[in-house]
Amino acid sequence: MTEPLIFEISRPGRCAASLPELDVPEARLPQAFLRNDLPLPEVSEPDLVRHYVRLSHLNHAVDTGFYPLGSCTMKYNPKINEVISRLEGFAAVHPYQPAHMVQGCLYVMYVLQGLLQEISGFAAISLQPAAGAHGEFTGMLMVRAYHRDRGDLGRTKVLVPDSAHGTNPASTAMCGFEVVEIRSDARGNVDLEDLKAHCDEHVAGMMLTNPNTLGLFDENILEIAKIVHGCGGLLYGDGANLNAIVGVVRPADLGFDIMHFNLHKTFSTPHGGGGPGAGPVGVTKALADYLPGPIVRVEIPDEESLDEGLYFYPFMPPKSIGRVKAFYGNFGVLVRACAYILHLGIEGLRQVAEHAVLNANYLRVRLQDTYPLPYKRTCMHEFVLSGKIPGAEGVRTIDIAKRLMDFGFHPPTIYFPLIVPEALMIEPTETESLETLDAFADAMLQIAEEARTQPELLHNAPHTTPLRRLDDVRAAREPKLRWQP
Amino acid sequence: MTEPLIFEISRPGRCAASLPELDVPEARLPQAFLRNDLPLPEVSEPDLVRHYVRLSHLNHAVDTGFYPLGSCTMKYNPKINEVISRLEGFAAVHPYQPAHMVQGCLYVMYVLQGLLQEISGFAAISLQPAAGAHGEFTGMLMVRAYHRDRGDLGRTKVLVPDSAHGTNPASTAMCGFEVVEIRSDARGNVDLEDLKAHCDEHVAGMMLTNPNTLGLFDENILEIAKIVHGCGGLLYGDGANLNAIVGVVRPADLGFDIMHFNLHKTFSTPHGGGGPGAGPVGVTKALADYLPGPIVRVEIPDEESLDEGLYFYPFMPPKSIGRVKAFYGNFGVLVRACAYILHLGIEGLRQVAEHAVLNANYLRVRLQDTYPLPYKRTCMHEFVLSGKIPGAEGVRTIDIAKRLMDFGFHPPTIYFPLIVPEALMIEPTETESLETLDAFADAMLQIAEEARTQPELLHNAPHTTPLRRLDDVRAAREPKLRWQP
Amino acid sequence: MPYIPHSDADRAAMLDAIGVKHIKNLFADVPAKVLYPKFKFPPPLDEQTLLEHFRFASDNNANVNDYMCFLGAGAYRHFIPSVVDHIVSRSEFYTAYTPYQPEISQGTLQAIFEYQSMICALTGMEVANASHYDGATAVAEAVVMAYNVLRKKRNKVVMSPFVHPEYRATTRTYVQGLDLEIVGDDTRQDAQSLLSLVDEETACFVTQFPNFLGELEDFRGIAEHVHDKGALWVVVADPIALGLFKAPGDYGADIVVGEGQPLGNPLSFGGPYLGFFATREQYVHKMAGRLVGETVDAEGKRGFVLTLSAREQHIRRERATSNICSNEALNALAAAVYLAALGKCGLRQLAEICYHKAHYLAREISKLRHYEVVTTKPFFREFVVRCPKPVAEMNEALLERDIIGGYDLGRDYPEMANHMLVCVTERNSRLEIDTLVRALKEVS
Amino acid sequence: MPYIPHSDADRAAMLDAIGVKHIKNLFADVPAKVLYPKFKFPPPLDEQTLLEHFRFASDNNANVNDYMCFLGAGAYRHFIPSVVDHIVSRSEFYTAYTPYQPEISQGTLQAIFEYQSMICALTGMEVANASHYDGATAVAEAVVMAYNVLRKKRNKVVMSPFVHPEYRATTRTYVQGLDLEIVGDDTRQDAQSLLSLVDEETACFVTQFPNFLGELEDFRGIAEHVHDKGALWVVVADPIALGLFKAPGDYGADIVVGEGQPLGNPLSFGGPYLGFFATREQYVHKMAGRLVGETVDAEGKRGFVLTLSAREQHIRRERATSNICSNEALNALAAAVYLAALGKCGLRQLAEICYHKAHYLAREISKLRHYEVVTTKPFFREFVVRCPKPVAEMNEALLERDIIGGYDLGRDYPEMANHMLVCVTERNSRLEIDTLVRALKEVS
Ligand SMILES: Cc1ncc(COP(=O)(O)O)c(C=O)c1O
Ligand SMILES: Cc1ncc(COP(=O)(O)O)c(C=O)c1O
Repeated sequence: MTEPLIFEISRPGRCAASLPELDVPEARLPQAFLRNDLPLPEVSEPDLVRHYVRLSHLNHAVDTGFYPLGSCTMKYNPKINEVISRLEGFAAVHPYQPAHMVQGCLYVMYVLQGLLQEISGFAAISLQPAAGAHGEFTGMLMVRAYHRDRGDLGRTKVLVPDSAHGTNPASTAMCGFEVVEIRSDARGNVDLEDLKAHCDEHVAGMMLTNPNTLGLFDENILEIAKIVHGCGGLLYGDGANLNAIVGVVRPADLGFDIMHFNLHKTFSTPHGGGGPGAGPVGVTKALADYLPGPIVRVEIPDEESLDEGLYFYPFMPPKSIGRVKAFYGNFGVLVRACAYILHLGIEGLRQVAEHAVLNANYLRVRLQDTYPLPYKRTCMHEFVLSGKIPGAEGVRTIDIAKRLMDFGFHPPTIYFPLIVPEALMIEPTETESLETLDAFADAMLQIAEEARTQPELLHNAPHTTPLRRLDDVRAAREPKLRWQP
Repeated sequence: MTEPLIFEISRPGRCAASLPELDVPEARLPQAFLRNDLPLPEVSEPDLVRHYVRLSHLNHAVDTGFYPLGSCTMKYNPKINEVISRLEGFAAVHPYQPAHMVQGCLYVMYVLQGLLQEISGFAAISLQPAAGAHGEFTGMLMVRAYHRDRGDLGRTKVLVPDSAHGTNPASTAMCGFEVVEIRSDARGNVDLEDLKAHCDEHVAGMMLTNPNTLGLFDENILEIAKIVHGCGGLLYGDGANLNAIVGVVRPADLGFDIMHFNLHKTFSTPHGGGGPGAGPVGVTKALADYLPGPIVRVEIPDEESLDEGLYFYPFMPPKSIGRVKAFYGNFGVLVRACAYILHLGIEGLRQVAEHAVLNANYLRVRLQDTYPLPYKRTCMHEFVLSGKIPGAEGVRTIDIAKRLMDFGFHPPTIYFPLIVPEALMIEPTETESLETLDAFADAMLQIAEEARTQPELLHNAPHTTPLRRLDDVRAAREPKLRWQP
Repeated sequence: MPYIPHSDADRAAMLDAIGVKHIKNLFADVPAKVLYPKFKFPPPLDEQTLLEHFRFASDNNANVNDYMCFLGAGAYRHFIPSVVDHIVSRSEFYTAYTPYQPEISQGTLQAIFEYQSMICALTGMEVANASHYDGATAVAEAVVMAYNVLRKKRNKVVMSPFVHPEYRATTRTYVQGLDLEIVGDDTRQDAQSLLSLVDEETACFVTQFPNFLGELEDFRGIAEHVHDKGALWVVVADPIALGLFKAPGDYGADIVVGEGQPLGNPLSFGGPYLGFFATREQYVHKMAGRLVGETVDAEGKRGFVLTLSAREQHIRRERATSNICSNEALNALAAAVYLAALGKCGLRQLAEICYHKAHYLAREISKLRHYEVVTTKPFFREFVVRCPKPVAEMNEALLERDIIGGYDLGRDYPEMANHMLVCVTERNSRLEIDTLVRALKEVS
Repeated sequence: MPYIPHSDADRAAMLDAIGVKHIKNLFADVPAKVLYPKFKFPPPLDEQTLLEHFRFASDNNANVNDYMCFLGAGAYRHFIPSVVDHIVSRSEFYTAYTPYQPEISQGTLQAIFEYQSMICALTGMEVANASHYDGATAVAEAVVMAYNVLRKKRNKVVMSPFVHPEYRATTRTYVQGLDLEIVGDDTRQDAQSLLSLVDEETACFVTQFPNFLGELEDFRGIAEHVHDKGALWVVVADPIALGLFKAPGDYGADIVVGEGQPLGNPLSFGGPYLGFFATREQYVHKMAGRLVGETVDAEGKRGFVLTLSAREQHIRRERATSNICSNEALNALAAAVYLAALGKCGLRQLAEICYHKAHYLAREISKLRHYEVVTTKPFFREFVVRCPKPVAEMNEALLERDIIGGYDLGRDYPEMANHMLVCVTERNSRLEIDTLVRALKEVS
């Protein structure tokens, strides 16, 4: 099952679009600027549609099967949110229309800011960042601005645990900070001694994910905050794992000064094969003035003009780090997340976290006797196993992952976090049923058995997918990055 | 690749819908009427969506591959028509709203009536019938009403060629007529001698498909009309094959008195896995008063009130046979067809017919030396081969059909028309490219070769489909027509 | 033409292969004098202009979502969960044909099998087809089926006057060519009193639940009497009501039909809708329409096929049980997704919400001067109100207040001038209901 | 909760297996004093009420389809062929993650590979990634890349003042932590005269095509000069314009970036859009973002994988070329479908239509008293008009005539008070254009 490239089904003269007639006189074209050649494909509409429909069939997706990809929160994406975001009154609005013409959009942003504040306990929110990493970058620039604003120019280091997601050090570096790695301890928490050893007047702050990428809630979180704050640093929270604690605990109450939300994880906006997402940033009061704008504010009419209603308007915080992208943010993503939150309410969100954690622990218990579990604790919304199955030494995590495809499952995240050898990071999410979890666990157990008895079945996996195992090395060694005739 | 039944994934207490809170006081329920048990499935929204998405993957469809199903006109269904029919101003309109509130719907119907009149040459159109067969039934009731109205009560017979589609005799019989079968001649036309022999004062009319189900244009059409009219009968046209001649010739000019259109064929409204369709009926002036209503008429304002614009209103013809269904007709289908016609224009429609005929003849020429072609003539939009491949006596048409699936093609219509033994009825439609036709022809030629050399490959086909060949006999012998726990 | 892929070179190569010079030569069999006539036709519209054109037309309709709507009478405004359109918009479903080739049509086939099962569950019957054009034609075909079951020997049909007027009209159209007489138009009758018309000449007795006036008629004893006379009992049922009330099968009905629109299909100005049709196993060979049955494939795996097609036109031709071919499959799919989405608890809950809201409105109206709620029997989501003025006049006044009023019963029942059939669903908030009551007060 | 499938029995069985009594026990690691705080939150909304709520909010926006709209300035109202949403609404695409597991992600991977190829074709470059958050961040990352390519040794960026003001602002934000200075804000400069600022300290020279004022600046000789100085040349390009005009690659650009929104993505109040990014093969290892490459599977069949990921954060961490992880894949898919739908001829035709319409309007406006078309260079679909009043005032007056006027250049360029940037696309019919001209006359 493979599909030719769109260029390969191209034939001269075909076109899938029907354009309007020109209804004005022609103007002279500036000859010197004209291009001669535009090697785009030429296909008819029927062939175009078939091409993409067939391609779609080659994808695994949440809507086709279980997708326990750790750290990604591949939960079900409600269809009503797709309907809402496509309402013409949202989809056909230009970002430069004056505020009085876009009160509906500004209302949605204002409401979402408020909901995220309440969920997180932060004092202010900017909805601008377009993804989690973008939020991190935004947050770390604020850390930078905060210290500089206070004349505190010597803070050049940012502490990042060894379990951190790659975006954390990368975002930190993009802000000109030096990344200092902090060890994890035997329980998977931040090693407090190592932390203390690195905390000094050069520390701008620390980036921390809690629950962390091992799926563990750092038991010393309040202590960590105290230590970081104690040396004058700020505590940044990577909110990628908020699905574990939404409605259960407020990140600001844990001592975080800044945090980004991944709306495409916790609040179920679809991942789209890699985006778009949205990574709003929340901050404490002390940092609110540094947020990137525009932020939406409301004017509440005074007694006399009450019938005019509320008036929403965009606002740039006084010491803002500036804008981090054009326009307002990924509005189409924001509106979906806002709908999701209003649909569920806080009680529903609490159930989300509770069932995400319930599902993960259930799977953990079903698998931990077969696959090594490096940190033997109650997990949060995900947990990390090792693929080093006792008695199956020749088998690697990649083989287990590929074999899972034959059972119709998307593999877990693999080889991350880096501190677990041969890591298998499993996040079932709350939208999966007990039957699905059991089927997955059964498959994992069967695969462990196969690993011991018929390892070649795993080495050669997958067997039933549209393509067999792909050659990554060749792709990197002889890069072919575009079609050429 | 099979999917459990929705009942099998049901678990007590699950529900995919979130209903509004009751915001009024409860009333007393009439106990005697209440049911105790409602054995519907109980599933969550994520599981519901996955179930149907997975089921969808088990279908062949126009959007996944070539579908040369003769007599069905499986052409590409433009996506813009789906958008248009879903506009809230069409989808959320109640049929009993007063005419002044639904001028947009009535406008669309009025325009479509006019377009179909112009395309067909008929004087009047009713858009009520919901499918082709429904149109036939409607038309034959009009034949009945017409004769009765003239006091001509002895006309009890309707002539139907032996090549006719099954709905023709069935519709005729439902109107209380006796069906008289007319032979086809050696060129695939109506046998004029046989026709003349049956034409007398008992003949209410004749049902004729032209091009007929052999894909041949009856060369004697004008003569046939003369003969039928000569004995006082009416000539009914089954418009299922209009795709061959739309924009090229007007059926009314051929002598038809009545004809139905299959909007879901010629005018590309999607087949939906078996419906909905729409089967509007066109008639000559003499029959217009018998049409089922409501029909849309327009009031053109007089000079003084010109600024009020046109006013569209529903109308019941004076001698109408009555309504053939509730409300106006399959409006959602009508609006798609209207959009299709306005999109293409008459020039585009002519190209539709010409390319449908071009494609069919090209395939005919590529296949006629390998598969017996019983009627060796230029065909119209489709043609009929026989599956009796010389030198492959053990192979039947069903085997060829099943084997085609392994090549990714939907088989042609098989075993119809009845007058061709082991018929293979191939209708490529105009939306298919030369490459696709060639790939199909290549597959057919390869299959013919396999039929001679490895017939078991055909007998056991298909091999690559979600399921292997299904046991029809068992289904009919031990009918299991619903799920039971 | 975005839908025709042929380049000039393609065309030339193909004509060459065929051995003709011009495409026009392929039409040589068509009498020359009628070939290529002149058409009067508007110029073609590009996609953008086309959309704008229809957007403009659709904006010329008042859509019910912009109003408070209390209109039902056979087409109901229920909320359609977003999953329904998500599924029926999948082109593997909507661009497929009737599943004649089961190996590559299991999606449609299994979905229909599930639909049949759910309709059986809802109606309390043993077999259900998929599908009829709408509720009206389903009733008509039920009558024809009863006539056929009784070997065309019984020529009388007793049909309640409170079967939907358009269903009654459609049935009368359908039987024009048959030797059948329809009686029972006297509106002073209810189901019980009409029963006396059922005799040994009667093919079937047809009643509606809830009837066109929204009432739940008392069905006790009907089956016994009808069967005593050797006739069949046809019940026209509302599928949402069946979420709450006893199934017609429980009362002994022989055929249960109805309009499936309320199950996840948009109002769409009256169509496409779907007629559902269920009966007892013993009559399955007399049934019209498509049936999907379970079977196995060559490897013993469960699968589904169209079955018992010896009833149908493509096999039986003039002796078929019906001429139906294309039906309303996609609407049936929508109904199945809807029923699966609401499920056992959801459908019941929905029906109760409609019931309570309708009764709340009835209570409030009954407190108004100049209005009378004339419905005295139990009712579901519709009831009848006598108004102080003609209903058309009432409705124009309500419209000024953004309210789409109820159905004018005087259209069909002359003795019911000034009687409005009011419908309440889950879409009507209490605020809307209270607004209607206030408006009625003002209008009176 | 329709999205959580657990029944009470499921929960009990699972807790039992885990060995805890209550779900709350699973949160024992969380400090008790912050667990389960009280939230102030609105009550949950059912699906129907939710939709009504947002429908109401969206109706509180004036959507451009209800107006004659002449606003562009970086977000363009082009018609989106219906196939685009048909494809991106397929949940196999939109509910998938980044295609880390290629064997079950060929749909996304091949679509991205095709997207990369089309962006290369459009820009005249050799490699393209998929994708950046938007045009602004693509520019910023291009600047950072140039800085990195030149080993962080060059600290000056010369950026045209007529690069989109928000792109310039975003770039300034992005380089806050880097040792980079951005120069070139003098609006009296054009691309050619700015060139003189490019020297041996310069990392890159950034120009826009067409520039923010809609003009086609003369690019001849730029590459030579920039490369002479050892710097890179970054061009910010409009993808629709590239359907008609020479590709930046033809002029010798090193990096071509831009906003991909005009390619099949709705205005959506400014996002999600996508930044496209293309460069020369020699710089591929310095590029940010996802790259899909061709390879083969174990049986030798062609397939596609994410490749060269040693550039990315998940491998390289603090030494990565960028921190980008989630990007705008679905928007890139929309862009690919759009480009494939229009194709070679369609995109050119579209660009010409925009060009001719914009010039028609410019000609008509230039005939008006009180207005001056100040654009003198060749332009594409936007041009600058000096108005007799402040643009905000003009626009309020136009709005009364159902016209959304152009962009107020005074917002960004103080010396351009009363200057309006007017945009014309294929969505503006001649009737609309003539209406605008008449309105301008009335308003002056
Ligand atoms: C723990 C963690 N942090 C940060 C990110 C980056 O988020 P995004 O992909 O939205 O940029 C991810 C994404 O997978 C993550 O898992
Ligand atoms: C020749 C012919 N006549 C009539 C019909 C019946 O049309 P419908 O299925 O719309 O009822 C068909 C359908 O296949 C047909 O092919």
